Amino acid sequence: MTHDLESSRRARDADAPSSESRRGFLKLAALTGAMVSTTGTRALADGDIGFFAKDLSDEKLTGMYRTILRIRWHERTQADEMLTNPDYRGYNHFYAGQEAVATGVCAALRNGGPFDQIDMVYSSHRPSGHAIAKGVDIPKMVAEMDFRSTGMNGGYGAGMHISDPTVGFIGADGMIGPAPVIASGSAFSFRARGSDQVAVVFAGDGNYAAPHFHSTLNNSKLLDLPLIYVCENNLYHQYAHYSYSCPHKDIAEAAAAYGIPTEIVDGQDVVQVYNAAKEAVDRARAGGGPTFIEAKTYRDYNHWGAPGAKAGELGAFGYDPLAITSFRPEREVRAWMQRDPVDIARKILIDWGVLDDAGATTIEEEVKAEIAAAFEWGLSQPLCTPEDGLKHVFATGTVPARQFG
Amino acid sequence: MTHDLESSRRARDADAPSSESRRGFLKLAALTGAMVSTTGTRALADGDIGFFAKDLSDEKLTGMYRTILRIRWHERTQADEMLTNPDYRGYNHFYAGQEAVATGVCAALRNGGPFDQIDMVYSSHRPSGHAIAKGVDIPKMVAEMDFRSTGMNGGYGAGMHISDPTVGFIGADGMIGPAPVIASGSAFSFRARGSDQVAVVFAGDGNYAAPHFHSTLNNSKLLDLPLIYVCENNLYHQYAHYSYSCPHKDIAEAAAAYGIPTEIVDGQDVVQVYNAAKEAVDRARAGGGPTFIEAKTYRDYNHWGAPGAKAGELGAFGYDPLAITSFRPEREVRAWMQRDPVDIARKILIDWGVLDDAGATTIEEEVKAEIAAAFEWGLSQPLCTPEDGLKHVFATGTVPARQFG
Amino acid sequence: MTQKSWMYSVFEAVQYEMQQDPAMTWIFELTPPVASNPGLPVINLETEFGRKRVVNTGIDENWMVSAVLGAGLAGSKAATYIPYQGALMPFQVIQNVAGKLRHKTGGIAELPVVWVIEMTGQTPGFGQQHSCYEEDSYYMHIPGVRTVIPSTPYDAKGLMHAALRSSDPVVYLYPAGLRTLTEEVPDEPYEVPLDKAAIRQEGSDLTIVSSGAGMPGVLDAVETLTGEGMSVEVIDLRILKEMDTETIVNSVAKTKRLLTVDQSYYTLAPGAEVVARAAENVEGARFKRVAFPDAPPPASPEMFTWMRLSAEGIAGAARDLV
Amino acid sequence: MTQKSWMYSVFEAVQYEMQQDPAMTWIFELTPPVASNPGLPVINLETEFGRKRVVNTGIDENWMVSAVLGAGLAGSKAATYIPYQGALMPFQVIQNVAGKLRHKTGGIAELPVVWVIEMTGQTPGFGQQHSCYEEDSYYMHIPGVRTVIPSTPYDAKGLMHAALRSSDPVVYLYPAGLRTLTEEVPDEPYEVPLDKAAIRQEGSDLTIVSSGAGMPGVLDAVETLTGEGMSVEVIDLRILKEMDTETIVNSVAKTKRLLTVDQSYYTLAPGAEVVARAAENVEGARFKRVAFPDAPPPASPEMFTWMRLSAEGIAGAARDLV
Ligand SMILES: Cc1ncc(C[n+]2csc(CCOP(=O)(O)OP(=O)(O)O)c2C)c(N)n1
Ligand SMILES: Cc1ncc(C[n+]2csc(CCOP(=O)(O)OP(=O)(O)O)c2C)c(N)n1
Ligand SMILES: [Mg+2]
Ligand SMILES: [Mg+2]
Repeated sequence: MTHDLESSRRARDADAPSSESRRGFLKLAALTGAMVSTTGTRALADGDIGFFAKDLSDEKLTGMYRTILRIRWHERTQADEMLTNPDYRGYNHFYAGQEAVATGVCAALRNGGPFDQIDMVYSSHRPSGHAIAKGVDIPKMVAEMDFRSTGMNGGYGAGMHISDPTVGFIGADGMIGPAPVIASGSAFSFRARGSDQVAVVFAGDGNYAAPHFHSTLNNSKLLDLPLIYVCENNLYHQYAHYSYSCPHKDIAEAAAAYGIPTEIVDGQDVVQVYNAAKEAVDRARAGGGPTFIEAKTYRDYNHWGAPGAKAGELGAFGYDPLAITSFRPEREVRAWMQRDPVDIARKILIDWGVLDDAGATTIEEEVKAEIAAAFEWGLSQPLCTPEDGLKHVFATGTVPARQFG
Repeated sequence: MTHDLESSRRARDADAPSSESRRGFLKLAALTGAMVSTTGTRALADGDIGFFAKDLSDEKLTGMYRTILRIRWHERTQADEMLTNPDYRGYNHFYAGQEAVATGVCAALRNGGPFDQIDMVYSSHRPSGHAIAKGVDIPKMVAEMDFRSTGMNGGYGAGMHISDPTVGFIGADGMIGPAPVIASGSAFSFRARGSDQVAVVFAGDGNYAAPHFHSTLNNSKLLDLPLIYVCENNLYHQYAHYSYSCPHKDIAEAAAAYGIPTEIVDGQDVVQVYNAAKEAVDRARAGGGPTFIEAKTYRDYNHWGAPGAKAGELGAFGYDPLAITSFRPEREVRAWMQRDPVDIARKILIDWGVLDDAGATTIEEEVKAEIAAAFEWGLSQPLCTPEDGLKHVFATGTVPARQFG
Repeated sequence: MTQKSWMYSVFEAVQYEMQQDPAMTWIFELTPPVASNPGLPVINLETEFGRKRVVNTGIDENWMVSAVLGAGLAGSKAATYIPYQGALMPFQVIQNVAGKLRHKTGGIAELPVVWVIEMTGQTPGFGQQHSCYEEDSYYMHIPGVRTVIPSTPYDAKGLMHAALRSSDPVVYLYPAGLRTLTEEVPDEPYEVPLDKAAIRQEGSDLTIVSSGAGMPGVLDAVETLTGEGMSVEVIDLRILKEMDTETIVNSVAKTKRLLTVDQSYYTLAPGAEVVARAAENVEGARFKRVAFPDAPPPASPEMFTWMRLSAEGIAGAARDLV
Repeated sequence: MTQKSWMYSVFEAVQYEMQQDPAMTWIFELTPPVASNPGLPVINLETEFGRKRVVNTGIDENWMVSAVLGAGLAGSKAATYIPYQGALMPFQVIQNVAGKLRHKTGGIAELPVVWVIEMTGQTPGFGQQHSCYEEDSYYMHIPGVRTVIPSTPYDAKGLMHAALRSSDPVVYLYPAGLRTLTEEVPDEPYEVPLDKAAIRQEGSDLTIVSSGAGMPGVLDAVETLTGEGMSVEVIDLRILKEMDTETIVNSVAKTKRLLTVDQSYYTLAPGAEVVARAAENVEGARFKRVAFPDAPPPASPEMFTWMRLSAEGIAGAARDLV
């Protein structure tokens, strides 16, 4: 098993010293600035993409690129398993296309150290990108997703329930609604115990319509909670465009109404995402309360699994057969895929002189090998023992079997 | 039993012809305009209180005054019963102080006719004002509130559950949260069946924090539902000021964020309330969707029942013993009671020449007599039959007794 | 009569009632109101009745259920389809508002509403949160709401007609695992009564009581047991509220042996009520329950398939009892 | 030892645990975290621990319960007091998130949280919606959550300590009708175990099983029955999940007569489970259940007092059975 999370964890540590000189920002802005806008109080000059990322170390920036690649190749490999390996039983709600969001946000967080100092991430039904960005052990996640007993969660939870609190990844949640409210509770406890930790929740555009949305924002604002709500607006909930459930063009408008600072960022650009997250984290740690970040993004695959996808190719095409009211047009998919977060990150790093083309390719090859090894290890792990299903209902003991009378 | 609902129902009928000439509005504005403001798109000239009420018939205006008095004297009589009659078992969450809100809104509604043309009102735990304004039979309501078998709901529901769909009073609801969402469902059905009916929900400032608030406004806006949300902001929920649960000064701001037209009105002034409601009703009937009206108001009694009140006197004073975080200062109560909706309505009508002082006093005496008779009738009605509790669980049949084994 | 799937049978009933009543509405979220069946026209409520009556909404099951309730109170027949993920989101409004409405108004409130609430198919791998087989118990405890749980396409259609014509609110539990089950189903509308259990097979040695997606496993087990010479009476509850006590008690009085079979968690599964009613009314009988353990359903297929109901588990319990 | 009210005993435990653990939080809505008792200092959590740890919130019980869950997941002990009006508002998050969390994470998630959830006192006049005596069944069906229901001040304090020290989530049902019940309660902290029923009286003719606010009526009835020469064994369930089967089965094996008494609706009240477990394990016993009918509680005191539990109703059922 070859995977080296240590270096990337260090790179992702937001508290690492940052001594690098500023870099050529305006140039970058021309590349990526198209979708930038904010509803917050801080107005950006036209073409300016913010400033925090300029001060990051090369190691940290490279780490972000590596993270994006890890998420991407984990997914492509898993999709290929689903499409070609009849013995593979795992599944996922794929995150490909959205990698820059998880990566940029988690790069601004504290992802290691004692549990009472680490920042906490709440994820959704689409968790593998968030999990990797937060630093979970990929081979163990691969094993978990294929229901192996040595998986991250012993094979109990799999795709929609992965969790690793040791890196602050509180975990996936298969339900739409509850996670943001629960995340606000973690933020509540940080404030009550005087900790400078922050809680982050990743939630889709679909979550806007859930009644919990109001509870989360209202209480976070009222109590000034250190909560960062990252709304990944990929335009669709399961089978309908978000305009079927939201009257706002920018969901951030809804948050701004509570008096919460908001940022709308290009979710395909990891640097923009990082900048917004860094500002939010700084504010939250300083007792300034919540921030709402809306990342405009898109998923390359359909809602669930790999229908419409081909092995060895990125993305899924063709209308989702269940989407009757509102389709996801193939042209829309192809247009968004032009703005690939991997490509954008790579271009930025090369443009900034952090990497050259060969260096970027080397990293990509390393990541591919790492992921291949993760699958090799994960899929060779032992299956679960049936009787163990009766464990872990409570902290101690086993519940009785009842299925045989 | 002497009570004459017919004339007042006719007077309250918003579709009755209105041929009267305009009246001296600017004069009135000086009396009542202090708290006027709007967040809607229609800006009012300074000192202008709107225009619809000017065209109402004398009969209709007098009817509104009569309604306010009915609500007031029903409550004062009931409070006195609670304070002095040990055999009286009824209770209420008193509405005194807020009468102009229910009266002004319901005066703009269709309160009679076939069930599929009538406008529908959803009320709260504080329902008797809404019920009277919508036109329920007061003696039957009095009987219901004292658990009599000939009460409006056979003694099954009493204070927090009164209902009379024949006048479109769908009814009280003791829970905070559900009523607005359910009301939006009635509005949904009106639109689906092409009816021009409107649904109205009365909800307190406390309801803002309930997650249902978001669902109601979001879906009403998305589907353009003919729903009028009347937020009676009496500054407190059970034992806390609304600032403990709401970050907005005006709750209407929250509604405006959805793109819903809002009006903030002086809830002590029935004419202002009527004007706002009339505009909202016209818009809803014409397919223009929802409106949110925030009425700034205050309750003269404490949250529940008559603690702190004296028989024969209006209002309850002294701190509520259970309100630990946030008090309702006695000075605040006394200040608000200076702006009594009965007095304001009376002054307006006299100022407009609709009534003279003697006429106003006559109406007051008539109403007192009517309410006294309602209590006499109501409290002499038969008690319920124990076994009947097993009825009305379903449309037909009786459920078995289980309490004896 | 044509072979029809469960899903098609249900939508055939809904389509008919919507054609009869132009006020009737249908609210959905992610389950399109579309069904097809070999040899029959595709049913698509959205295109047939338009988007004013058939609405695709956001992820807010509490709104869906509440909106249907409000439509019913306003005099419109109304229904919604709640996917299993949201099965308990609208619980409070059904429990504390809808179920109490007729009673609290002294019989006045009419509620011609149906909430179709899915129960997950027992798909291995879904895991804890996407596994609402347990909701039958929660909804069954509520007074004032008729809770039904069909197990065949025939009953699914007939109960849907009956539910939509009833002025009582109905929780119509939809076991997603049965969606593609097929049988002969009449083309014309008909009602299956909202208060009768079905005796699927008569017998004298043992009574087995189950419901919904528990039934196929029971029928498989009974085939084996019958082959072994056991005479089993099989009762499909069909209606959880008001439960048909008479059919159960009469059967157990005859067989003196009762086995209940539930997909729901053991503690307070519907079988607890079945056993308790029989035990109160029949002396000297013997009782056993098969159910999901009091544990969330694990994702691992190995754990899960061992824990869920199986024909062998049911047959084994039956043999123990007789 | 001092005579203490139920309410005071509960807050004494909470106060102690908050003093021990500076991270512990308390969220409330309309029930002030204040208790007084003759001869003892007033407890006021809000003034003692400040408004960062003790928060008065808006009317959003789902947020309250979810926030406490999130605090627990972040490593802080946390509790909230949900008034009976909101008793089922947070149902889904307890049922489909909290109860499944430890299991779905393979044992990793720690949830040191307590949700105090009120059940109404059976006050005549309150009527249907303000009458959540029924929630015991809903919460009892959920795996992964320890649901307790004390019936005495002593147990109320000891179970609160145990609940707050447990790393399992606990639904602590608080029968509001018992708030002012008084008995001798130790001043120092102690635990009542989260898995044991209490035998309140031993006897040989009949076992009566009840819980929470059902207990006072049972004890009254038993006094009468004892006076009449009947030997009654009285079991107070105390814990609904995991229910103490052994104590019940041993008792019924001895008495061969079981009467269950519930304030909850008959169908699937906790008594259904008690009868079913006994019936599965004891042959030749007789069973009866007393419960609230399957109807919402009417407001009319005449109807309501006839329908709710009474000592006479319980005693009558006991006589019928023996
Ligand atoms: C309460 C609830 N209702 C329905 C679902 C089914 N569901 C799962 S994901 C999803 C769509 C979520 O959309 P969005 O929040 O935009 O996230 P995305 O899938 O686009 O990442 C739905 C409806 C659910 N999981 N929970
Ligand atoms: C779900 C729920 N939680 C709590 C309560 C208890 N309760 C009844 S009225 C009330 C306060 C309501 O305040 P507001 O909406 O401002 O109305 P007001 O009483 O001021 O008219 C509360 C908390 C309830 N009825 N329902
Ligand atoms: Mg989305
Ligand atoms: Mg208020």
